[in-house]
Amino acid sequence: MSGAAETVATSSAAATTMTMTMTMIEAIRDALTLAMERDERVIVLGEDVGVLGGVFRATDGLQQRFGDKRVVDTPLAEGAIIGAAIGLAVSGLIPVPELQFLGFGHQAFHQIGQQVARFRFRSQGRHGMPITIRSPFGGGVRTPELHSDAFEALYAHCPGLKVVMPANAYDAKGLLLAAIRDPDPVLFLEPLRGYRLISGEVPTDDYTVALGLSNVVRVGDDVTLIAYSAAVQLCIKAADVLAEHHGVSAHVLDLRSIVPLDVDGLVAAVERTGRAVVVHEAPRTAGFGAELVATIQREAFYSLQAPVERVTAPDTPYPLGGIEDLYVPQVDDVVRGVLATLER
Amino acid sequence: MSGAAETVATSSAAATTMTMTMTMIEAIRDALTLAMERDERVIVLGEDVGVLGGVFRATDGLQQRFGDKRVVDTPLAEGAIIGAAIGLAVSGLIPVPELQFLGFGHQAFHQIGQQVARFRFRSQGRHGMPITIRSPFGGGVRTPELHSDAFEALYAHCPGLKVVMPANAYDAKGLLLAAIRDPDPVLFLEPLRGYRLISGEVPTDDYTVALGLSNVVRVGDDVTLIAYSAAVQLCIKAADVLAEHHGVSAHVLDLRSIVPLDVDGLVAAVERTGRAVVVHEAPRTAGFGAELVATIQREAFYSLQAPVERVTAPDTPYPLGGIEDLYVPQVDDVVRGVLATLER
Amino acid sequence: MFAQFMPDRDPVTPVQHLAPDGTLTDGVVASMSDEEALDALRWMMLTRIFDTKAMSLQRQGRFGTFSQVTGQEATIVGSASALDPAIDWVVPQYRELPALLRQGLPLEQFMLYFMGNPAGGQIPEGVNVLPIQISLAAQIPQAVGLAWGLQLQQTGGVVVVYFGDGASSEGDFHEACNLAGVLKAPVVFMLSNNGWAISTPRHKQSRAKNLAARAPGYGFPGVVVDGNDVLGVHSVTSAAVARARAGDGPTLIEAITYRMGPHNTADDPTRYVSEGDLAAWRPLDPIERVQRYLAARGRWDDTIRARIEGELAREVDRALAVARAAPAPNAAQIFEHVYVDPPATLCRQRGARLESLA
Amino acid sequence: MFAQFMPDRDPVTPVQHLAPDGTLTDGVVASMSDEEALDALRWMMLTRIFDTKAMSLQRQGRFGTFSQVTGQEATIVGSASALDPAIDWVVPQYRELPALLRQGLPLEQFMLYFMGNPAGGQIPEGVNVLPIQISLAAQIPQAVGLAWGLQLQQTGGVVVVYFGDGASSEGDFHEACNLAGVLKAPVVFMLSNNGWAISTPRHKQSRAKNLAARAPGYGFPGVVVDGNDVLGVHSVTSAAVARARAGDGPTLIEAITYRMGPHNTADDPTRYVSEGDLAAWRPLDPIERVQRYLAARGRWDDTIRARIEGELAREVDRALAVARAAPAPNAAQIFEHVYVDPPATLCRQRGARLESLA
Ligand SMILES: Cc1ncc(C[n+]2csc(CCOP(=O)(O)OP(=O)(O)O)c2C)c(N)n1
Ligand SMILES: Cc1ncc(C[n+]2csc(CCOP(=O)(O)OP(=O)(O)O)c2C)c(N)n1
Ligand SMILES: [Mg+2]
Ligand SMILES: [Mg+2]
Repeated sequence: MSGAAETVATSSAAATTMTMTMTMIEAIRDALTLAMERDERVIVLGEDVGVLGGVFRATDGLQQRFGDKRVVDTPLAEGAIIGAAIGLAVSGLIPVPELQFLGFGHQAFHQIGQQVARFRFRSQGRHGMPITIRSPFGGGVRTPELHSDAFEALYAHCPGLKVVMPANAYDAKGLLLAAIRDPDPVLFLEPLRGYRLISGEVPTDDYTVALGLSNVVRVGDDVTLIAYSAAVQLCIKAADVLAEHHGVSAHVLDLRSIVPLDVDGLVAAVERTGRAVVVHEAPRTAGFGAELVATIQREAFYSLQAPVERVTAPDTPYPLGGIEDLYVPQVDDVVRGVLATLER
Repeated sequence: MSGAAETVATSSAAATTMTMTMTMIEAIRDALTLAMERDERVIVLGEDVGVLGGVFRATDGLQQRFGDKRVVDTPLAEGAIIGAAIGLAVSGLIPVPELQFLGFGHQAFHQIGQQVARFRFRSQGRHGMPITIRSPFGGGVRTPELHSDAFEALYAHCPGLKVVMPANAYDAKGLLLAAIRDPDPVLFLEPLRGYRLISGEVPTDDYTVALGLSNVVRVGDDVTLIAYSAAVQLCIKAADVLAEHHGVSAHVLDLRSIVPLDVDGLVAAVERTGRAVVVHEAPRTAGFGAELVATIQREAFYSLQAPVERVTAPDTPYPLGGIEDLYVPQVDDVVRGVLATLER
Repeated sequence: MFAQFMPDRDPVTPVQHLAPDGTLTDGVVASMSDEEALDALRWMMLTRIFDTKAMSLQRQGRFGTFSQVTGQEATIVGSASALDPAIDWVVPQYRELPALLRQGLPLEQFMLYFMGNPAGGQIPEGVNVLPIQISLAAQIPQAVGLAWGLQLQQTGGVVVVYFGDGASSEGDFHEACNLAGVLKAPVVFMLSNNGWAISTPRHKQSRAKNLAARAPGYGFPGVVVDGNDVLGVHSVTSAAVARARAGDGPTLIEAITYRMGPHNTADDPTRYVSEGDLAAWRPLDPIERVQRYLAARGRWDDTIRARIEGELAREVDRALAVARAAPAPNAAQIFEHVYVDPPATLCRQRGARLESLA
Repeated sequence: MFAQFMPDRDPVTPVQHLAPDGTLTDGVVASMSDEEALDALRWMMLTRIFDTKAMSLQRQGRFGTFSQVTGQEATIVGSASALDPAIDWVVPQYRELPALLRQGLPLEQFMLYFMGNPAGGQIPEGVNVLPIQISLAAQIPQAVGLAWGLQLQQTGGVVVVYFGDGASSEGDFHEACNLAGVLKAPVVFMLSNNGWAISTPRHKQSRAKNLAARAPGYGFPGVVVDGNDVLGVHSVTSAAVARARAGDGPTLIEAITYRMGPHNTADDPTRYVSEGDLAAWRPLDPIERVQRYLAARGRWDDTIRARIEGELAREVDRALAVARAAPAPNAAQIFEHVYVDPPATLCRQRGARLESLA
């Protein structure tokens, strides 16, 4: 990944030497292990995170290692998991609750958007919320209904929260460590389709990737593709197709987090080409792509040579697996979006 | 209101004669009364909607008139109110549940966004959801914490739902009657600050205002102001100030509903002036303004002479009453936004 | 002790009509005729055959992630068979196949759904069921609303809503039970306590010795029944349905049963279920229990078994063939049944999408 | 009957130590010394004086919407006074002023908050309370998490969480109680059953005769106490706190009391509360009851009353003066305490906002 050098530059461990090939899930597990090892206050809680090690094995082995007081299987109640995390934080601990799937975060929405996100504000600084809520999200692997939704925009609209969305294994580890150590509450969204499919070289040491810095993962001149999480891979593949079959040179930006949003990086990436396509899995209307377009059109208005295009799912519920590939944007859709933008 | 003529043209009752001056709350009560009178299947449920007639008196007198089987005080549980409405709809009734404040819709978010909105889709047409969820929202009247939030964008991002947001008494009645009679689920958001402050001439007869048609409430040439709900009044006042003190002629568009969104009306309104300012009470990031800007920049790109400006609350939680006027956009803020746009 | 309301120290003894060896409990009159018991047995066996078939298809990649009923058939069939499908409703979680079939849902619909075809979600008119619910416990307040609606319209109908021990920890369970109590809604809360919520054992789910102990907190009765005893389940459900139909309100039934397979096809239970626990439950198999009972009454033998197994296997094959013959799903289905009256923006998205795929 | 768990036909008799006429129940040893009872009385009277004052200020537009404690003082003070503010925590709903004060929250903070000044939300370091909670029942799982954290860190602390009969219908109540039961968290669930949730009477809130009957469904005890009896409330809360501190887990206490005023300053209770109900509760006033008790013990008379009322009125005036002297809130406060490390976009918004107002 061409942005690796830049990535390391923004990270806390300048001279990391040992690396290992890790899948995203391994990188996440590694980050959790390090975070728990380095800070006794870190505690993991959620449905099936203990004995089973999580339905995706993100927390596999943690309970054996850190005990069942620090890695806790809770009853099946998302509101209570997040509500309890708030209280744990007040008591001085650093909770890392897991929502088994983001689709079930709705049951805890009142505790996340109104409580976690506002607690510091409501107590005027007394009760900080160093909580990191981890959750897999997104489609592509034919999960049952409600398991595949991409709801990041809903949380991005909750002031007080940060929303971090890594696209690769290196960032998954470094951003998760940064999130857990961040004094503010973070919703850390993991692309479930990438858990095992996406892998890369990851330092075995402890390092963080700063929240709020985007990453240029491909340098190009004709059009800028903007994405986060699994959609970044889609854009990279689309860039390959564009280069190979259409003679188009695409610049690809991985936002890494949508709150904080790296406006400067975004604007620079768009200004470089004058054309932009934003890609996400979520439905179009009021998706986070709208915020990106609105920001771009304001901050890079005079360099835009064509309207910014959005490549997204349509405004319909996530369908059953048999047609999800017709619903969630594919490489072809990104290519088509780019070509349309170049024609305007 | 200059759009009144156009409004009537889009409504179902062409030859309405009798009118009365009504506040928004009176218009809403009138619509509920008519809907219940005309269709026995309509049933109202919620916290304190019966004996008390609602904390804002929106349902005052309905229980006396239609009995406690059709106007029902429920236990205090928003998830159950909406969940039960789904079942009532399946049984063949037309539920009109009330959320006492939109801030407490979060407790029912899973039932609204994932269940009400998707039920028809999930049952592939078998179980329609002719539910209209009414709820007051928004600030300006120093309500306690969490009572004043404007969460429309969250619901606009839930495919399957319609989100209707009247700005005046006439529309409140006509849109509510249309919503209740619409076979799809509607979230009907009422600006609580307008309940008694906004009033106008309202036909006493039954009429509907079609969902999805915006309304030009002020014709102008220099800049287009786009808003919905209480912010429309703000824009009208700003237009007055702009005309009087700055020699600026502002065109004001009331969207009336954000889902369906009247893209044609929006584009026409923006193309007329080439400059646009979007106004809402909700925080900026991922607010519905972003969707409006994204739509405008795509559909009216070549007629835009300046970036579209957003006048919104900042990305912070709704504060206590003592500083809410510094938080929620005021007339001055809209005027400033317009002047900045004209300078670019 | 200082408290008027004390928790139980031990679980209560579940209602049981049929002992594991297939004998009737002393003094109990069978709640089903032999014909009815045979009918129930058929639904149970059909489900078991389907489970095995679907699991093997899933392993070949020809069927999606799904949850078997294996071991819990008596809970589902015993309760569902207390209903009149013409006026009563079943509101499922996701592990209640035979209840849906008995209400009239074609097996091929269920298959199509789990093959990932949206058309599988279609519920034929007149089949009184709600869609399978993936969002745990969300169906419970919906069932209460449905029962309330039936009550208001005086249809005489009753709703049975299913959910697991795990789902009973969700807030929706509480809100729904409480509302149903207030309304005296004609609903039966059927809690399938199968010992697990994925990997979370029942004792980590709640400290209550019995989950049915929650009913008095909503002002209605709670019953604990042996969930592997189809006659016992049928009996308590019939009583609860009668109560509901008579206008006396809801009942919470906790059926004690055991999940004999993985949580679903994506799960590996060897990580957390002990072979010992499975061994203890194997002799309690709900299907064999009815077979023993019917055998003792001269209504079951190897010939009958062979005939019925053959019939049921053919039924599963037939449904599978129908499901396979269904047209492949297509992009247009993404846009169907979302709205009756779709927003113009969505119509445009539909046009663009179909065009781009053409 | 077919069910092992049957609902109560009638409410249980609440624990009562002090009869309305101020006499101790036979055989009961007072749970507070006279000094402690006097101290409790002071908190109760302070609240009553504050309520009257704040209501009149609100009517003049000088105070925001708020909810009086009037009539419920014994429930709040009796329970809070079972705590050690140095290690124990109070998690309030919004109607528990004296509990917050006893924990150490300055009265002027509370006033500032209800005057709409964000600075009023500030909780001084060392004062063990969470912010007032407007989102009903949301505080209950938070309290459980807090108790869990105290337990994990072996602080010996206990959490008392307050909520109303209305809030007890929310899913959060259920999820929190169930989690607390599983964890044996050191938490006391204090349900102030004041007969109303705004206009919704208790009997429409739930069909359960007692809400404390829910506790066994979570595996812990439930107690019903006369909420207008400060000694009784103190006694059961002390027992529950001791249980929690000893590691024996949670208790649900239902205090039966009555809201003697409007729901809040925006409410008109004459639309739904009958004068007869109020008349029945007036002789049960919790403050007069302690005064009668202490008078009989020679610790209360008109001279003492006059002195204490004077002191308390001065305290309220003092706090009011401090609150009024606080700097007027300003736009910068919109951006403070949102993040420790705010996003750059927010910093820009702050800059633009402050500039535009300059
Ligand atoms: C609201 C919600 N949270 C989490 C999940 C993920 N999940 C699916 S099944 C399951 C366990 C359910 O256990 P139970 O209710 O006992 O039913 P069983 O599978 O045992 O029949 C979990 C946690 C979900 N589907 N919905
Ligand atoms: C989640 C939620 N739903 C609704 C409301 C609106 N509301 C405020 S107070 C109240 C009644 C609360 O009753 P109860 O819990 O009994 O407390 P009480 O006011 O009687 O002390 C309602 C419905 C709210 N604040 N939060
Ligand atoms: Mg289970
Ligand atoms: Mg109350």
